[in-house]
Amino acid sequence: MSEHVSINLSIDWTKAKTVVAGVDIGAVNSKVIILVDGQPYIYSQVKTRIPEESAIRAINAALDKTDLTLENIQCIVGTGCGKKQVPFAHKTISEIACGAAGAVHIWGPSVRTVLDVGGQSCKVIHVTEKSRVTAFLWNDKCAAGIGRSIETFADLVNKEVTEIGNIALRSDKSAQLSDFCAIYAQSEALDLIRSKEPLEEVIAGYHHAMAKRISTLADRAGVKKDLVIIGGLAKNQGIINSLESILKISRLAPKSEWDPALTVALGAALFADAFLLRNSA
Amino acid sequence: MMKDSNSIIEYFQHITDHTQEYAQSLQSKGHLVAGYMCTHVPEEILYAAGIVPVRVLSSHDSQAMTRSYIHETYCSFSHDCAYRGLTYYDFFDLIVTGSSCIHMGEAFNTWVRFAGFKEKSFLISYPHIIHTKPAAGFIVESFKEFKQYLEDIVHKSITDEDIERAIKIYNHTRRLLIQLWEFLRYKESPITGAEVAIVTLASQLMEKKEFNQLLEELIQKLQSVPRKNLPGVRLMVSGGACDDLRIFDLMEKLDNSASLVFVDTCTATRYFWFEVPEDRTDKLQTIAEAYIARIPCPAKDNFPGTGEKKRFRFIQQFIEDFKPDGVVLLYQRFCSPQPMDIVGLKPILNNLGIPSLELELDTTLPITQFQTQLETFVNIITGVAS
Amino acid sequence: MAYNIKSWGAFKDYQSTCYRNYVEGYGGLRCMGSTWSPLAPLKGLGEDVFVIGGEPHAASKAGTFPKEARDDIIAAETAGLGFHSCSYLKLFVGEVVRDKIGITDGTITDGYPKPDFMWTTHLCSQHSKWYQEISRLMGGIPIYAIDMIGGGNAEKNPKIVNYVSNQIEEGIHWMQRVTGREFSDELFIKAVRNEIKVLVLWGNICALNMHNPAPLDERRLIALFPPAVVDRTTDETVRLYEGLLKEVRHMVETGQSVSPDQRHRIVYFGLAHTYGHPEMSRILRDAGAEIVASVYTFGTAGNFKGIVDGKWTWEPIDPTWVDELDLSTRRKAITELVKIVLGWPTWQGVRSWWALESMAQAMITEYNADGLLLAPSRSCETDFRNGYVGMQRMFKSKIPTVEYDSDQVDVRKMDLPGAKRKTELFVQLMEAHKKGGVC
Amino acid sequence: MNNRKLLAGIDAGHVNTKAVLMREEEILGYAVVPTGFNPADAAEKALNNALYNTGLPLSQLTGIVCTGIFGETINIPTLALVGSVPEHVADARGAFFLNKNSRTVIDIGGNITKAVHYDSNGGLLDVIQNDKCADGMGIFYSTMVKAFGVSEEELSELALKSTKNVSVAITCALSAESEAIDLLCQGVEITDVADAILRFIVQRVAAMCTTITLTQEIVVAGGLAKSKALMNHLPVLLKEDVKVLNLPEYVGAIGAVITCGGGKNE
Repeated sequence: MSEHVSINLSIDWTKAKTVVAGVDIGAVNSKVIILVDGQPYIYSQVKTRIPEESAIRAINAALDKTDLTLENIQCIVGTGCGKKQVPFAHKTISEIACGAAGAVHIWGPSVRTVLDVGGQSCKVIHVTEKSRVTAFLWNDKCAAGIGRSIETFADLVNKEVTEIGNIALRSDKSAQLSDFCAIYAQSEALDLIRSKEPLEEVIAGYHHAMAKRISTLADRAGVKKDLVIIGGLAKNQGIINSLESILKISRLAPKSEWDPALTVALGAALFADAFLLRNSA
Repeated sequence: MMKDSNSIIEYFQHITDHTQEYAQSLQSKGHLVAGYMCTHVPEEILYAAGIVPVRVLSSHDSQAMTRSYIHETYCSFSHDCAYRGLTYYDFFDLIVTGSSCIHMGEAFNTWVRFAGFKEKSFLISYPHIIHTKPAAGFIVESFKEFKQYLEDIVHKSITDEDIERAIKIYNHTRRLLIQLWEFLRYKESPITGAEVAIVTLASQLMEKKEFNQLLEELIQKLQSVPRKNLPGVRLMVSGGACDDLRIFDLMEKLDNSASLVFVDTCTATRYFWFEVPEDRTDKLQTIAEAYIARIPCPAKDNFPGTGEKKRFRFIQQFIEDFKPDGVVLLYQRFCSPQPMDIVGLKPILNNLGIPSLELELDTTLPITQFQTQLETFVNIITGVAS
Repeated sequence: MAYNIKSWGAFKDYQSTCYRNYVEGYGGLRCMGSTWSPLAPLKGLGEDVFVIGGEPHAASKAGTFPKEARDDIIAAETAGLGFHSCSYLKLFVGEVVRDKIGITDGTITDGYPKPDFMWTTHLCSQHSKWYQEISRLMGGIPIYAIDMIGGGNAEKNPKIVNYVSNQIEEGIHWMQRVTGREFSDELFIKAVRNEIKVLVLWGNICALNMHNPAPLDERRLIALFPPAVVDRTTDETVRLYEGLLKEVRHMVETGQSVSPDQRHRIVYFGLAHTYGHPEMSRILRDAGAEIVASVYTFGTAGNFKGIVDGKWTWEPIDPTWVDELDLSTRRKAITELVKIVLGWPTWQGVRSWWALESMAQAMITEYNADGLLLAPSRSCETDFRNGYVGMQRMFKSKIPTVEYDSDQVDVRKMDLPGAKRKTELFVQLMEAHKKGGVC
Repeated sequence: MNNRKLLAGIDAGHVNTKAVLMREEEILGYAVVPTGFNPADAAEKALNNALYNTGLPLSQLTGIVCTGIFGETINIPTLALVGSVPEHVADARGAFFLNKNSRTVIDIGGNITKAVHYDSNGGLLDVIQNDKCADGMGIFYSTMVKAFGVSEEELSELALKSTKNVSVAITCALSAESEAIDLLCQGVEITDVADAILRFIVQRVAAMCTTITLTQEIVVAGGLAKSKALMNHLPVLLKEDVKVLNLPEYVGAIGAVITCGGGKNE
């Protein structure tokens, strides 16, 4: 699941007016989306190691499935924390702007708040119907790495990262853990194992604590309807359920055709498309 | 005489990068050199005694080692300043502070207890709440004790003439620095904000006569340099100690364009934006009053009344004068007074229609994260979609 | 057999009554502020000045309503007060933000009653901002803050005593101005004597713990000192503490204790987290280890002889000394009051590392300690931080010394697993030490 | 020979569970498995792996001695529990057994770091354990290994090739990781970032050690002791010589058995 490629074979890029790509180098995963005449043609996701190398790996993973070459892509926009390390990008745009653009494209102009919960950072973004960013709040230092921490925690209890969010849902009760810092919570969770708390309760507690940490940030920035959640953790139902209950607001449901982790990459590709159209006009 | 303004700025930059080397060179020229922390130390008295004050600033060097001297949750600036004492700065002849916030007090204590400065340290009893009548008298008494202490060190008395001379030199520094910052009030300037920040930082590390001479020269040269447009969005910085020049540099090198036009921190304008009257007779009283009247450190800003902060009046004035489009609120991670002031400052900025961005400073800077945030902030100000 | 303190109920009632008075107001004046300030000047305005002090109120709220307390803290964080600031502060501000107040009698009232004025002090950088922020949130409440500068023997420094006295003198004028009330020296002087008396009495009660077995433990000390921090200016408080001193003296004479199993005697530095975390006290109690002396409970509302001939002593001050004090004028009363408040061990230790070390040394010797437990509160920047590091270095090789993080009010910051592990370790080390060195 | 006891020492840590097999102070075999959620299962697995590695049948085992953070939760019904040893005691005994000249052991574990000072018989004298913010140094190391897509040895090798001194934030593993990623995103060489990560860990350990009497010889235990780069930095920061123990991650397990007589007959 962590490394994959997906392609829409019904599209023929050779006849297209625009072929563009968005490359999102996140702290944990690197994602590429190629749009053909504004339609999603192919996307790929690989683990981020060294940003530059990961960018190349991600684009190659996508290109390998088609007869496209790098030269055929007319505009490439890099984004994500490693955006400056994408050697083949024509332009870089911040992950905040890309997240907003991607979210409005997927969920429509009613989106006002985009909560981007990634591997390393967590952002609350306010947008207009035209996907213009009006305000944002970046996590404070103590709230860094929530996405990665959940991955690490999954590792420690020998579970898959996709599995762990669902385990959290299985428990009605959740252990009370520090929602101040992911490492404190991790230490406390590990210690609960010693007192033989049920696995589900500890995992649920960990998810709840992390959701609480994110929600304090969201509350501080203010959450306006409609809310969407993007980034790697958007697929962790344990986090999402806790977040929705703490924030007392439901997010717009994910669209079946779009992986919310790809929203930022999509936004970058949309910028590339717009850029191309503007320049050719 | 240096060739051009750039080489003078480079020289200042060199000193900020090689503080230790510079301070040691002063010593080898025969000066007594005193390290001092925070802006509450009356440098004029030190200078009058013939001692060169050099401000203790961050090392920007990773230093988890200080965790065994200062608690985890104290700000990185205090850790960094303590680290200096524990490592390279054992050559100082003296270390001085004027009771400032608890975090910086710990940095000072670390020098005293663990870095071998027990016998060559002085803590000036400086009020925590400065805007009361009794505080003024109290400071004067503390300054007297300090003067006495210094006289014992240098084995001579410090005369009013000595102090007056020092006041004049320091006022000259202050006027020159204000003159330099004033360039940034206008759309066109011969110097950028990041460059002015370098000079300002150097002023806290250098022997003042030498500094004044160089800065005069710089200002003279700048007057004949063609003025350039300060591009893009005008940014003002307000916050706590920030001696990491990279952040100012970063602001002026964003992908979308921005210019730094003002820095309200204790390592910039709070350090010099005032004057000590030169013609009064009671010198210590005059210095004390001037130190009280200037922009207060948030840790000491406790104006009797209705919880009003005196610093905010200055900030509003600076905003009026320098017309920033946005304010970047910088503070040290774990600092307490600074972020708590921001809670009260934000509504004021909102009323003025000036957007703000908060950034947390640490020993090291996450440059890409800051850059992304700053660029987005600039876009929000200009209303650009990307 | 564990002894049950008879006066306990009266202590609890007094505390609740003080808070209820603030909530109801009863036509008097409401004052919000720091318990670290001298309180007697307030009573010069009349005995109907009802005080709510930041830390004791926040602590008791956290104890009475743990869940509410958590919500208060988060409300303050959402309002912009950083994650790193003091938990007491966040709890207190959170209540104001949520506009409700919960007090020790178990009631929560909607609508936080606005104080008529604030009378506070500069304890630390956060403490000073704390009241400024509340003043702002409540629309500009008049605030007067006293700079209790000092530390280490400050009460013997005429310059500092004079400075603080001058501020109080100014403050009295200020209070008259903002409340429109006349200041009565007679009421003030009476309150000063009460305030000093209570502080000295509490010092005497604590000092009885030098006996073996120590009559009181940390849990009881925490429960018994609130009247002295909430409002120590009344005749009622003097009566309470006189009664308690008598009772505890009797305990000593008859060899009784609230927890008689005292195989290991512990000296403790920190903000009494064991009160909020019974699991920690259980580990200690199971091993027969009791905290018999702590700077926080002793020194926040108690006075001792302090530095005598350059060395600290925890010997108590004879209570009759208070009766003989010359308080015949306002200035004399202010000066004595300032001296006693500056003489609080907590003040001295917070502002001076050498006084703190001297205090720790004396406490370990005089209370015959088997171990030194250091538990700095994570969110408190004042909490003897300057001492913890040095104390580990000083005492680790002499007696078992263990340090861990705690947080009395905000459980999210408390290092529960680490604290448990280190408490177990502490007990092991004390056992080993008793056996003559090693385990 | 058969009347000598075969004992298993099990050290159930936050992250890994270690098992050793010993007979009369002779180490016959060992194995390590992740603790996961069920320390008892992990203990059994580690024990079986150790037996398998040595080729000894379970039936010869006299019993187990447990230590470590989860030591008390371990209960293997088919086996006699010979003893349960506090982890600090086990660390001291184990380190002393492996090096008779040692007086201090620094144990860098998955979640907890500690330094233990002991006497000339391996008897516990004093302990210091990490501050809360320094929890999880071992976990952090593994996370970074995984993030870089390398092996533990390779991360150490990368760090050894570092030519430029860069630093990450030092408060905790979270900030350190966040800034390590940020450095990579600035285009800093991975070798320099790897070195910064290791220096961060060593600094945290060394800082902790300044409050305890570090008596020579000082030995290092825990899996991280195998990192050459880490062991290069540690003596520099401590200003003391340090030695890596043989089988550094098994010190606790070995110490547990030694405390219970090391499998000798009474």
